[in-house]
Amino acid sequence: MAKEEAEMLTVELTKKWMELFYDEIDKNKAYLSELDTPIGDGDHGNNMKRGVTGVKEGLAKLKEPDLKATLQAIAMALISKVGGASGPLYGTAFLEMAKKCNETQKPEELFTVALEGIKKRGGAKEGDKTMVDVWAPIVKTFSDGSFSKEEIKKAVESTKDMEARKGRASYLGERSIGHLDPGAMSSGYLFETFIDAGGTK
Amino acid sequence: MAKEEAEMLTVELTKKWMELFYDEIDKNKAYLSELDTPIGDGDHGNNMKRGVTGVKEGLAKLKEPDLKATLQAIAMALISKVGGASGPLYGTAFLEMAKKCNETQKPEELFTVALEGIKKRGGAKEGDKTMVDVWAPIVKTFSDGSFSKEEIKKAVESTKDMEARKGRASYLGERSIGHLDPGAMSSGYLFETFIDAGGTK
Amino acid sequence: MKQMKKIINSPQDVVPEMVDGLVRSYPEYLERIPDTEAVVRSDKASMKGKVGIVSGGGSGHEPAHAGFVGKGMLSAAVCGQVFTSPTPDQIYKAIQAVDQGKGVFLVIKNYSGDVMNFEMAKDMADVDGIKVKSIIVDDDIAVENSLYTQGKRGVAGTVIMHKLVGAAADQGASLDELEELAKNALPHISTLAVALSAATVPEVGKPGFELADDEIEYGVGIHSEPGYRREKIKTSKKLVGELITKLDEQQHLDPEKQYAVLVNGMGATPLMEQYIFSHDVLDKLAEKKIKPAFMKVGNYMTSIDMAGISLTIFELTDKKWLEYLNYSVETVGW
Amino acid sequence: MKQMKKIINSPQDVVPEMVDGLVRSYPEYLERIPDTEAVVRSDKASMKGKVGIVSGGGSGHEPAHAGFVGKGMLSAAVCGQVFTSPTPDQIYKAIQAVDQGKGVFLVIKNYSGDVMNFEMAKDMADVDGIKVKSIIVDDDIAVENSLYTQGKRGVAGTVIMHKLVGAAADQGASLDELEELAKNALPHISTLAVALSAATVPEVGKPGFELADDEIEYGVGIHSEPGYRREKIKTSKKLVGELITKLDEQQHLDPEKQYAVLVNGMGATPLMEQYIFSHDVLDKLAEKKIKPAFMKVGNYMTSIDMAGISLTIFELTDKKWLEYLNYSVETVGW
Ligand SMILES: Nc1ncnc2c1ncn2[C@@H]1O[C@H](COP(=O)(O)OP(=O)(O)O)[C@@H](O)[C@H]1O
Ligand SMILES: Nc1ncnc2c1ncn2[C@@H]1O[C@H](COP(=O)(O)OP(=O)(O)O)[C@@H](O)[C@H]1O
Ligand SMILES: [Mg+2]
Ligand SMILES: [Mg+2]
Ligand SMILES: [Mg+2]
Ligand SMILES: [Mg+2]
Repeated sequence: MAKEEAEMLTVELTKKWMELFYDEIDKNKAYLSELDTPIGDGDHGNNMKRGVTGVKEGLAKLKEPDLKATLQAIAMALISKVGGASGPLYGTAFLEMAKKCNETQKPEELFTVALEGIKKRGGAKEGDKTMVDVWAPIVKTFSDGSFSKEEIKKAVESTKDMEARKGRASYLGERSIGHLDPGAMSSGYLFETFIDAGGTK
Repeated sequence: MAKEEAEMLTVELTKKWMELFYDEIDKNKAYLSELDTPIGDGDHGNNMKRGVTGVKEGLAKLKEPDLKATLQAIAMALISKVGGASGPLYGTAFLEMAKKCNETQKPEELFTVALEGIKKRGGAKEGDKTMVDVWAPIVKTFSDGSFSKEEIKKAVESTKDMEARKGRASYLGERSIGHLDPGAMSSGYLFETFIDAGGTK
Repeated sequence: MKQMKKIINSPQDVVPEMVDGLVRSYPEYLERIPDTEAVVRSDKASMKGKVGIVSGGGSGHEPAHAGFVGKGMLSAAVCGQVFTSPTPDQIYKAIQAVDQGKGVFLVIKNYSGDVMNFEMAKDMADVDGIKVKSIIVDDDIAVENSLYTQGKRGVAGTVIMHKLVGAAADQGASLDELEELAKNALPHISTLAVALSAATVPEVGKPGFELADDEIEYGVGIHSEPGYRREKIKTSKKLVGELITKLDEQQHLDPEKQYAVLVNGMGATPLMEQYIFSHDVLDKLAEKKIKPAFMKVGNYMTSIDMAGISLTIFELTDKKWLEYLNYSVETVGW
Repeated sequence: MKQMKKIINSPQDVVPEMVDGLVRSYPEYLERIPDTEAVVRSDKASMKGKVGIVSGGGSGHEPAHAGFVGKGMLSAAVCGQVFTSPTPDQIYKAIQAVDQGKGVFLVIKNYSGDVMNFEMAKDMADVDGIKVKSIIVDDDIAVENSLYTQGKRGVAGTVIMHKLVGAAADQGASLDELEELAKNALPHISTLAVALSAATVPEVGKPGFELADDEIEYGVGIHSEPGYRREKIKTSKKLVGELITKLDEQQHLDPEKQYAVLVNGMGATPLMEQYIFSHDVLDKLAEKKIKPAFMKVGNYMTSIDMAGISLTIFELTDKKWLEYLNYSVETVGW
């Protein structure tokens, strides 16, 4: 596990990141919906695809934006295109980052406020089998420098054995055990593409 | 083909006839509905079964009836229980017989007025692929004394190659060719059980 | 062949239980005529001094016909066995129950069974001295008209007829006026359907016909009577295109004229699909520079659990007719 | 697995085409809010000086929610993607479109997505100075309530809530009064469903779950969320027995109390079956010496083409509530 320091967030990095995120979601749309079928309503891939398409269009419209405008555009696209549970959560995450980014561009600090936003918006805690179970451990990896694809995969995998207590999967109770959480998976893609975009030195 | 003269219609003969008709319909309920499926709506067996059940109940309620009351009870039961196209037709047939039976008890004369009633009620002519294609030739057999099960079967069979011009089967046009008409079949049972009940010497 | 899967008790009890459920769920509108499967308005005052309107037919077309009983529409409806005309004695009782001395008008769908049973009921009422007139609705253009056959079938357009004569009767029209209204309107009402699956009559237990998973049939009747063509399933736009082309041949759609449109679900077709279909109908009519003066979308004349849809176009050659369509009613189904 | 067979064009266009079809079919009631999939009353005068009522959610529940927009009921409804909550910007536009300075009341079904998106819209309206209050409907007793989970789902009882707050708002109730009304009524509304088949989301193309030809499932949600038990199909009487037993455990049905009953078809269940089911509901309640003070049967909160039915029982502890239920409305769906 490579111990690497994270890059500061810039407009270029963010744009590259969103391009790669688009590709990853596009590639895995069916898989995300499949994950959402046994424990949800089978639309997470479609929802996210609408979202990243909106992000692409939103960013294309911006002329020489600063980081705040960039993050805000991402947030608004996600909020207005995704719908469902994941839309407000991803949207809030980027909105919180936009609010904070004039103060700091350190990924760990921005992801920390994003995670707080997600928790506040959705009320989920760690262990509830949601995207929080990827965001929370990953944010922690920044402090000990263990942020990496391995850690991301581990976090995503960890949702498999959990019993859902938030979102649609919670209606299944115990029967939700044994399935990966789709929102955890898409959050995994988000962090992986951050790495691929050069988010670590 | 035995040349036999028909018995006069009596209360006893009529009752016996209706008992046998009940049994025949009961036994062939599914078959009649099956015949009604390719060229109708698949309910002729059910319709007739409701009818003969009503006839049985209606006759059981009569105390020492005369022939007119007997035929009238049969007519009312058929009219009020069968529904569909066959109900008014069979009902009218027996109603016309009831009207005429104080004047004559000769089967050929009673069946003649019955046939006229059916034709008037339904507007069908011979060759339209309906029960008329059994009633019309059978009524004729009385004059030359050829009334028999063979003639009944022949009449029923004759509907197979006809193209329907009345009733639901008419919506099929040419596609109705090749199927027996269900109302012709049940009329065949009516005449056959008349023979079995002793309607011929 | 798929097994029948229905929320019922015994197939034989479908009609009495259904009528009972309907009437007891809506006592403010409906009452059962004793010893019958016929339903009459509970608001008797609304019938005072007016011509009674009676319709009915086989069951399986819910909300037709009993769901259209109420102030401003039908006075009574007679429910036959599933897909089987009601019997004359029941129709006769309904006629008696609604007659106010002004006569009774019957709305009959053009099937041999219905026509004969209603006619026998009319004969019975004649003996009583009740004046009875009637219209035989035959709006389904899937079937060729001909003097030598039963002719066209009565389908969703029947509900339009209920609405017209119901509104006129409520406004005090006489029996003769109702007959004239019905006769005038009838040739302007045309309907055509497309089926995605057939209905399953509970006592039969299997669908009236089989369509492949990717097949549809144009021109199917409301008792699974065969249509005029089978095809691979098409987009809603193309289905609409076919139906409107045929309806246009019949009606000669004209931007100078006014039209009412009824989009009718066959029982198992969700409103989602009906609204999409309506969107395409409106687009297609707009191409012809026609904007309906009246439109309604929903389940009105169903075929039990058939998946499919019918389109009725009614040319409003008399401006009273639009008023009648918009006239307020108190019914379960309109 | 059966292939999808639907009257649609492209699965992606289902929602915009459906909303367009609905609005253009009923211009007398409905208008589209520009650049949205949200629908608002066309009779603007009916909203004057009154608190606005906005609801909505994923599409696929037609006539909910847009079909309940009209005088006396909703002011606007926001239509999300199929089975997907609408987005906050659209909800926010609906709030803006109906606000008359008296505030806006939101009726939200209890799903994480709906709750979050409506809350974000509320935040946006706050910034504008529009007063917004809301109720989160959670009437589906199939799911155990718990502080530690999302809790119960919002299903057909939501339509009852629309009716109550819609009528009260039309009679001039303030935002606070509406909130109180909604809060008081909510715990008295309980719903339970039984499914015979699952819904097919057009973009997914296959049913949300599979039931054998002779299997039913109790407690299924309106997005094919799993229920609490699968069984061989039973008679309507027995299905009703199971649902009423569970509802009784929740509500403690009492002959001294008044009840409203909503029997709701899930989309592909014909009225024939719904009326039979209602007959059995009324029989079962009669055994408990209960006769509903209000009853309604039909498709109100559907699940696309799901075959199934839900039963809602609403205890009328306040006599105003019955008045609200009977209050006259001008909508497509009620
Ligand atoms: N309250 C919540 N807090 C955090 N994440 C949540 C919450 N509810 C749902 N999620 C996430 O959202 C994902 C589902 O998103 P999606 O399928 O797009 O929305 P919906 O459930 O409305 O269909 C879940 O897998 C889960 O990770
Ligand atoms: N106009 C008519 N004249 C004579 N017989 C007719 C006529 N219409 C229908 N029938 C007879 O009725 C039979 C169908 O009866 P049935 O299935 O009970 O009624 P329905 O067609 O209403 O379902 C046909 O097979 C035919 O013999
Ligand atoms: Mg989902
Ligand atoms: Mg038949
Ligand atoms: Mg029949
Ligand atoms: Mg969803």
